[in-house]
Amino acid sequence: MTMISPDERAAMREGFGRLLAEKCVEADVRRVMATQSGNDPALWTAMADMGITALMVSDEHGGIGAGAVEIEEIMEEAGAALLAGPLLSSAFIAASLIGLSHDDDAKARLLPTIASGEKIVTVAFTGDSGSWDVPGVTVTAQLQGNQWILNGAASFVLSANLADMLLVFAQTPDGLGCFEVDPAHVQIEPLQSWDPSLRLSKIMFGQTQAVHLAGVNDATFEQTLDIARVALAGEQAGACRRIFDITVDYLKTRVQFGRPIGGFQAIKHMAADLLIEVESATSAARAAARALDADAPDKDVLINLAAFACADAFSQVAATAIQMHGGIAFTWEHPAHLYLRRARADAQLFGQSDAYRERFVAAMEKAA
Amino acid sequence: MTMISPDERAAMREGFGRLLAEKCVEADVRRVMATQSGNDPALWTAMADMGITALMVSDEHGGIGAGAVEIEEIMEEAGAALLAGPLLSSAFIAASLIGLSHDDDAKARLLPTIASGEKIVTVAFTGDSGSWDVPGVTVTAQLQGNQWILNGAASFVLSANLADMLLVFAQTPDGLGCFEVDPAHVQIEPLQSWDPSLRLSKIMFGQTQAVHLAGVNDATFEQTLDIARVALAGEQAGACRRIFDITVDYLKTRVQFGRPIGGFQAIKHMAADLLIEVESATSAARAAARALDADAPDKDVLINLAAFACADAFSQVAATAIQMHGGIAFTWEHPAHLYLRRARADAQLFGQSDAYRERFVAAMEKAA
Amino acid sequence: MNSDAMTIGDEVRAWLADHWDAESRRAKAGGSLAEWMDQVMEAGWAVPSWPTQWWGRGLDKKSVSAIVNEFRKVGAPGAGQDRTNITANSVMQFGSDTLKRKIIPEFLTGRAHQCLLYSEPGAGSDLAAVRTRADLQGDHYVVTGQKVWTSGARNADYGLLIARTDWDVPKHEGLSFFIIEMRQPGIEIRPINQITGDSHFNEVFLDGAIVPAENRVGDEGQGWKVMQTALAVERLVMGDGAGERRQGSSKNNVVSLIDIARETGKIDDPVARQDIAQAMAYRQLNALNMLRAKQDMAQGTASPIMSLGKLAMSRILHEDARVMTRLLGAESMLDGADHARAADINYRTANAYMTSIGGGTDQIQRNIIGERVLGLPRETEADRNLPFRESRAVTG
Amino acid sequence: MNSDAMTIGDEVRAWLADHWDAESRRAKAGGSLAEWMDQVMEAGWAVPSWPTQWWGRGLDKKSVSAIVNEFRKVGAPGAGQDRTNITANSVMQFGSDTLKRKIIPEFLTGRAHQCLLYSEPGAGSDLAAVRTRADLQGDHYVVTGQKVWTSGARNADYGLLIARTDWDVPKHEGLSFFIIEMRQPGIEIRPINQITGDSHFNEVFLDGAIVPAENRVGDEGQGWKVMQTALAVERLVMGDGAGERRQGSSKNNVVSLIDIARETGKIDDPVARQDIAQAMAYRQLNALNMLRAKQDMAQGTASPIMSLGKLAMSRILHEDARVMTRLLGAESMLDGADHARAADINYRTANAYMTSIGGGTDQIQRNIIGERVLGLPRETEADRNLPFRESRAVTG
Repeated sequence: MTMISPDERAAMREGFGRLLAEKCVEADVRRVMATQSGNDPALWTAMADMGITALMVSDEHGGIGAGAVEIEEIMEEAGAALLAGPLLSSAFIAASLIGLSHDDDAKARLLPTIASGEKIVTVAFTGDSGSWDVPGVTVTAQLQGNQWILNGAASFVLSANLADMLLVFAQTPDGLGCFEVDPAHVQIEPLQSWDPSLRLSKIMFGQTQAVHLAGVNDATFEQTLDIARVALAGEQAGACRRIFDITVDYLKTRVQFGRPIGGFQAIKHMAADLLIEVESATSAARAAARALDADAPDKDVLINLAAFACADAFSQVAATAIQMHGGIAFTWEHPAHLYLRRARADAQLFGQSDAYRERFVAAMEKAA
Repeated sequence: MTMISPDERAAMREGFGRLLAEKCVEADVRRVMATQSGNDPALWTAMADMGITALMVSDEHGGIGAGAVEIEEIMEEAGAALLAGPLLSSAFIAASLIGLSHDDDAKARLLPTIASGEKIVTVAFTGDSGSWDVPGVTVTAQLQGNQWILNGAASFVLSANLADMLLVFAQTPDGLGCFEVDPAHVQIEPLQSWDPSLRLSKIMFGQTQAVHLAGVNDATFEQTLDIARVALAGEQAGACRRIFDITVDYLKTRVQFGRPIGGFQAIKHMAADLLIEVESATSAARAAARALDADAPDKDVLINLAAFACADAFSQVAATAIQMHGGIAFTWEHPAHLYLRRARADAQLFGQSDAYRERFVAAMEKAA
Repeated sequence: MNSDAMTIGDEVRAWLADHWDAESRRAKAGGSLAEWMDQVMEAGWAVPSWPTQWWGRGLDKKSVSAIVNEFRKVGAPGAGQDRTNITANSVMQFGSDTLKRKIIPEFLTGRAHQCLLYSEPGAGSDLAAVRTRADLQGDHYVVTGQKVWTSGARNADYGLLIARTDWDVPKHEGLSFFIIEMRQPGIEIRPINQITGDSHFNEVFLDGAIVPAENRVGDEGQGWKVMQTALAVERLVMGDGAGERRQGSSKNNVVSLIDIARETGKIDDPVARQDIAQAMAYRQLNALNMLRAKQDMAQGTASPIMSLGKLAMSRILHEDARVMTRLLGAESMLDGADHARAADINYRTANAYMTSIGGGTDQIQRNIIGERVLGLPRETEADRNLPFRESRAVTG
Repeated sequence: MNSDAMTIGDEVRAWLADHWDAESRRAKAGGSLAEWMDQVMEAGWAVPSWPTQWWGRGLDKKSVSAIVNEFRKVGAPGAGQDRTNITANSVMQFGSDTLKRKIIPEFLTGRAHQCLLYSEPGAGSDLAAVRTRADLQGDHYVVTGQKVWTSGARNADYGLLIARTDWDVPKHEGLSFFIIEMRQPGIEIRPINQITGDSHFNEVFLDGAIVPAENRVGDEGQGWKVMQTALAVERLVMGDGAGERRQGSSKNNVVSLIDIARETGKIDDPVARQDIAQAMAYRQLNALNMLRAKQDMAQGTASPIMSLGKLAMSRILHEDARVMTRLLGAESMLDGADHARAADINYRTANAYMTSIGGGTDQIQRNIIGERVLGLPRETEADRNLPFRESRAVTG
């Protein structure tokens, strides 16, 4: 899939990192999270200009045709900066889903505008259970004459508030299918999120007209989620490393009892243990991305491993970072809690650690 | 049940502690664990003279008529000293089982000799699964004419090598029952144990003649095990505290980098965390004993809590003690590994922590 | 129970029968809570172990327990503050007679509210590094500096203040302890925005604030010792579940994990049940420890177990929040009034740091346990013996 | 791969084709392993990065990788010892020319075996506190003291010895490093009984043992630096799963938790599966970390990740043993040949301490990571600058 050389990849990542270092510093994150949209249009445009939004679109549809390896690395940078907005949901997940479909018409209509950043598309995967598996899909689709009609509800939908088009998984008489729905035709209820940089919605369907996206089934559902999981693992690995670095810097400068607190053995040992988590998260996310791109035999093992290892690492590092900072990180003005909030949201999106551990063992059993 | 005042209890405990401090020091433990019997006859006699073996026998049968509170405290001392031998299996468990039965003849025959330490009786609870629950009993009993006949096998039987009489739980046509078996009539296979102070056996029955112990059923099985669990919790709490104290003493005297290693924060913090485990184990074991004696409504909650909390505390403290000692505790001559061996055995006897946690939640559910 | 305690039990029961209506839980004489407290204080029940000339009765610990017990039975407040009232105890132990007469009745009757002016931006775990200065000018001190993590500052009449009166001695030796009036021009209070969304705490800016010399508690240079005594009382109170009551939330803090598991349909999930068991065990084991500590103390034995409570509570609160999050699953991403269960759990997640950081971090607490309970060697402190003026807290 | 490396790859392939039979995995010339190693050394493959006058070819790292790779492909031993042979490297870096000529060929050809005489009863984590003395008398040193945790002592021709040559300077400055002949009257070896039941390690008593002055590696007082260089190589090797190979057990050390769960009927227990997942994850994550570290190093970037390996391996081994015990249940109480599965797991339980204590405890390893990788301030060392004679290691 990948036509991008390691040097090009490194250059793109570096450029993206520079952009975020300019336009997505902590003050920007706080500014954007206070807006209703939860997105920074200027930054979005700059990202589109840089080709970031085009990564997961094939070149025949105006994109770059990159793979999981590239978006994982981009998401490491995004996570480090706590980037908000529809990069993951539209440019990476929705683009992947459309790419995986067999719907040439939808590809031609939607992919170029996703790649250019002009249009935002998002995917509704799960219902109120938030279980991100096939039984968790509670929207139903029925063909009435020539018209597909949706009923039920989808929840925990990312960036639906910004979407020009919704892609909705639904139970059809023949198994899972996916449908294009115009956001104007449904009721979108914003869900207040503990992570203020996140925009989640619940979407209610009532005899809603929808267009079938051809060639999407249960397998596509899992394939799309696998891409989402690898991208999210990248975000977790990157965010985990950044809050760790922030913490280590603080340990070198905060003086108590006549010396920097990083000199105290208890703190030093906590930091050493966290470094294992940080490095493991990075290794796991990247290995999963490589396995996904290569369709490797141990793909399921590595994706599920990354899913819980990165979620747990980010949660642990963000939580411990607050403890290591002490009182200052108990204030709203300090960034540590923003990482904790992101960590707790990311630990739920697309699945939970216990379930991933179960899937990991099942994948290992198959291999054994 | 208890006719013993707190002052008498304290005096008995103190006397027992003094005896062990004289006759059950580390050299004695090592000497006894190297013998085939795994018991110190002189110490056994001294314990009997002191009335320790008579604690769980009622006064009408020549005993003291104490309760769980007393034996829990005695077991704290026994655990601290790593006492080997049949105190738990014969004087506490077998005596309790006979006391719980409705078999006046067996009581009159067996209890006085158990109380005096003259005879050793042990109980066979479980089969090869080591699950210490009713389905885990794999010995079967059938009445042939007037004679009960046992078949099958029991395993993980304590001190069977020393027993004058075996009490064997078996599946009868009418549910669980218990039977007296003469050890001379069965095949007793010693099981080598990782804890060299422990004597475990597997017992094979083949058309073995047995005498029915009247008035024992499923409920008695659980009641007897509850006493065993509380006694074991006491052993764990006491042993856990002793190896912790040994470790803290070492931390004060072992000098590295120009100061006692207990001054290093990482070590100091490990010790502080372990102290919580040590104190919790003591509190849990004693609370379970009080609840058992009082037949309190939260008895099941507290016995199961003590069972896993004490097992986990002892395992964790013994394991960490080796790490905190460093190389010296990697030698056979250092006592730390003897505590680890006891901890790992105790964590299996009468049930495992995961199962106890499950039972604890079930008991809390009933209460809630 | 000895016969003395029996006698005092009888006496307090009789007194309560005369003065307190257990039915309506009010004073028979009517009036405000403070007026009831006046009666309690005058009768000597407020601080029974104190000398008779100082509102007390010179009684022993067992008698105090008996008194507290009788008050508790009938739901009457105010007895046994010699165990719990931090300010009154500090002043009683270290203050001048003038200060005692002026301050203690206000606090024993609950008429005065206090706040703690201890921590500073540069003095958190290292409390002795405070740089707020108190300079003696005639019969009063002039105080300048910044304090943080002060709860109840807006509502407080007095602040318990630790400030530096001597910069040329090692840091612990140059501190003095004061009771300063909060309502004065030199004091400005700014709320701190917490990660919980609350603002229970404040920054307090002191700029030429005045405190009379007679409001100094203990001698100049004795401030560290006075504060330590006050903190020890506070930490003892925190382990016993009080850490939760202090959180300033009106929510009922002991929520059953079993109820949450039932509501979220996870009650039969064996993996969740193991998590629930462990979290509930932490809580129960701490309760059993505290119970044992109280029994020890009732027998007159000082209990080292009490000092474990705050650290144990920290683990309990973090673990509860973790298990609750796990039970809630995706719902835990949500917040706000529409998602009350999630909002509660998110609040707990953030608020658990109040116990693991506030009032001495878990790390400081482990030092204290290691050194004071287990007798392990003290942490080496680089600046312990330096004149404060030359320490890194000042030189940076 | 650059063209240099290509060339060297071709050359080594050709050389191997001439000298090594890949089928039978033997030298074409026949003879002993040591005789094969002679050929490898003479051809310059043993230590390709060393100068040509010292058995090398003066090549860069990438070329060494290429050479090692070709040897590995055909299963030939002996190449690339400039990365792995601790003794040869130490002597090469710090030894006199005389010593190099005398010692290095013996080690590169595997003719000589070594043991490490570092730790002492009073110098474990604090290795610099060694009290074994080496006193210069004419052209040799006389060595007296006690070493512990020496593996392979009985089989060793030489010992790598750290001993004190100056007692009047701080502890790190008075040490010297020697290569001492083990087979001499002044050396007595006693096996240590380990908690595993094994005796891989020994105590070594030196009582007037002799070592020629020319066997000193580095100058007097440079011993600490020489030993650190040797230890760094050793720790790097340990993280990469080598910690297990070092355990001296012939058992296959990577046992599938899934297989054990199947055998014990726990494979469908959801709680056990969570435990299995976490233990397997620790192992896989460490493997992925080591893979990434090697990729970094292949690109010439020094990788801080390598230093995590030993600590991670400690967690893996303890967690494996814990989960295996849990899967085995009551059977884990048993031991001996009749209960091989239990015996294996019990052995692992005890032997895991070899990694968490041996070669630097987990605590020392965390110090190293905190200080050298993360750049946190060093531990304050009470006796670092004291003359050793006055330190607590001597005064007690």
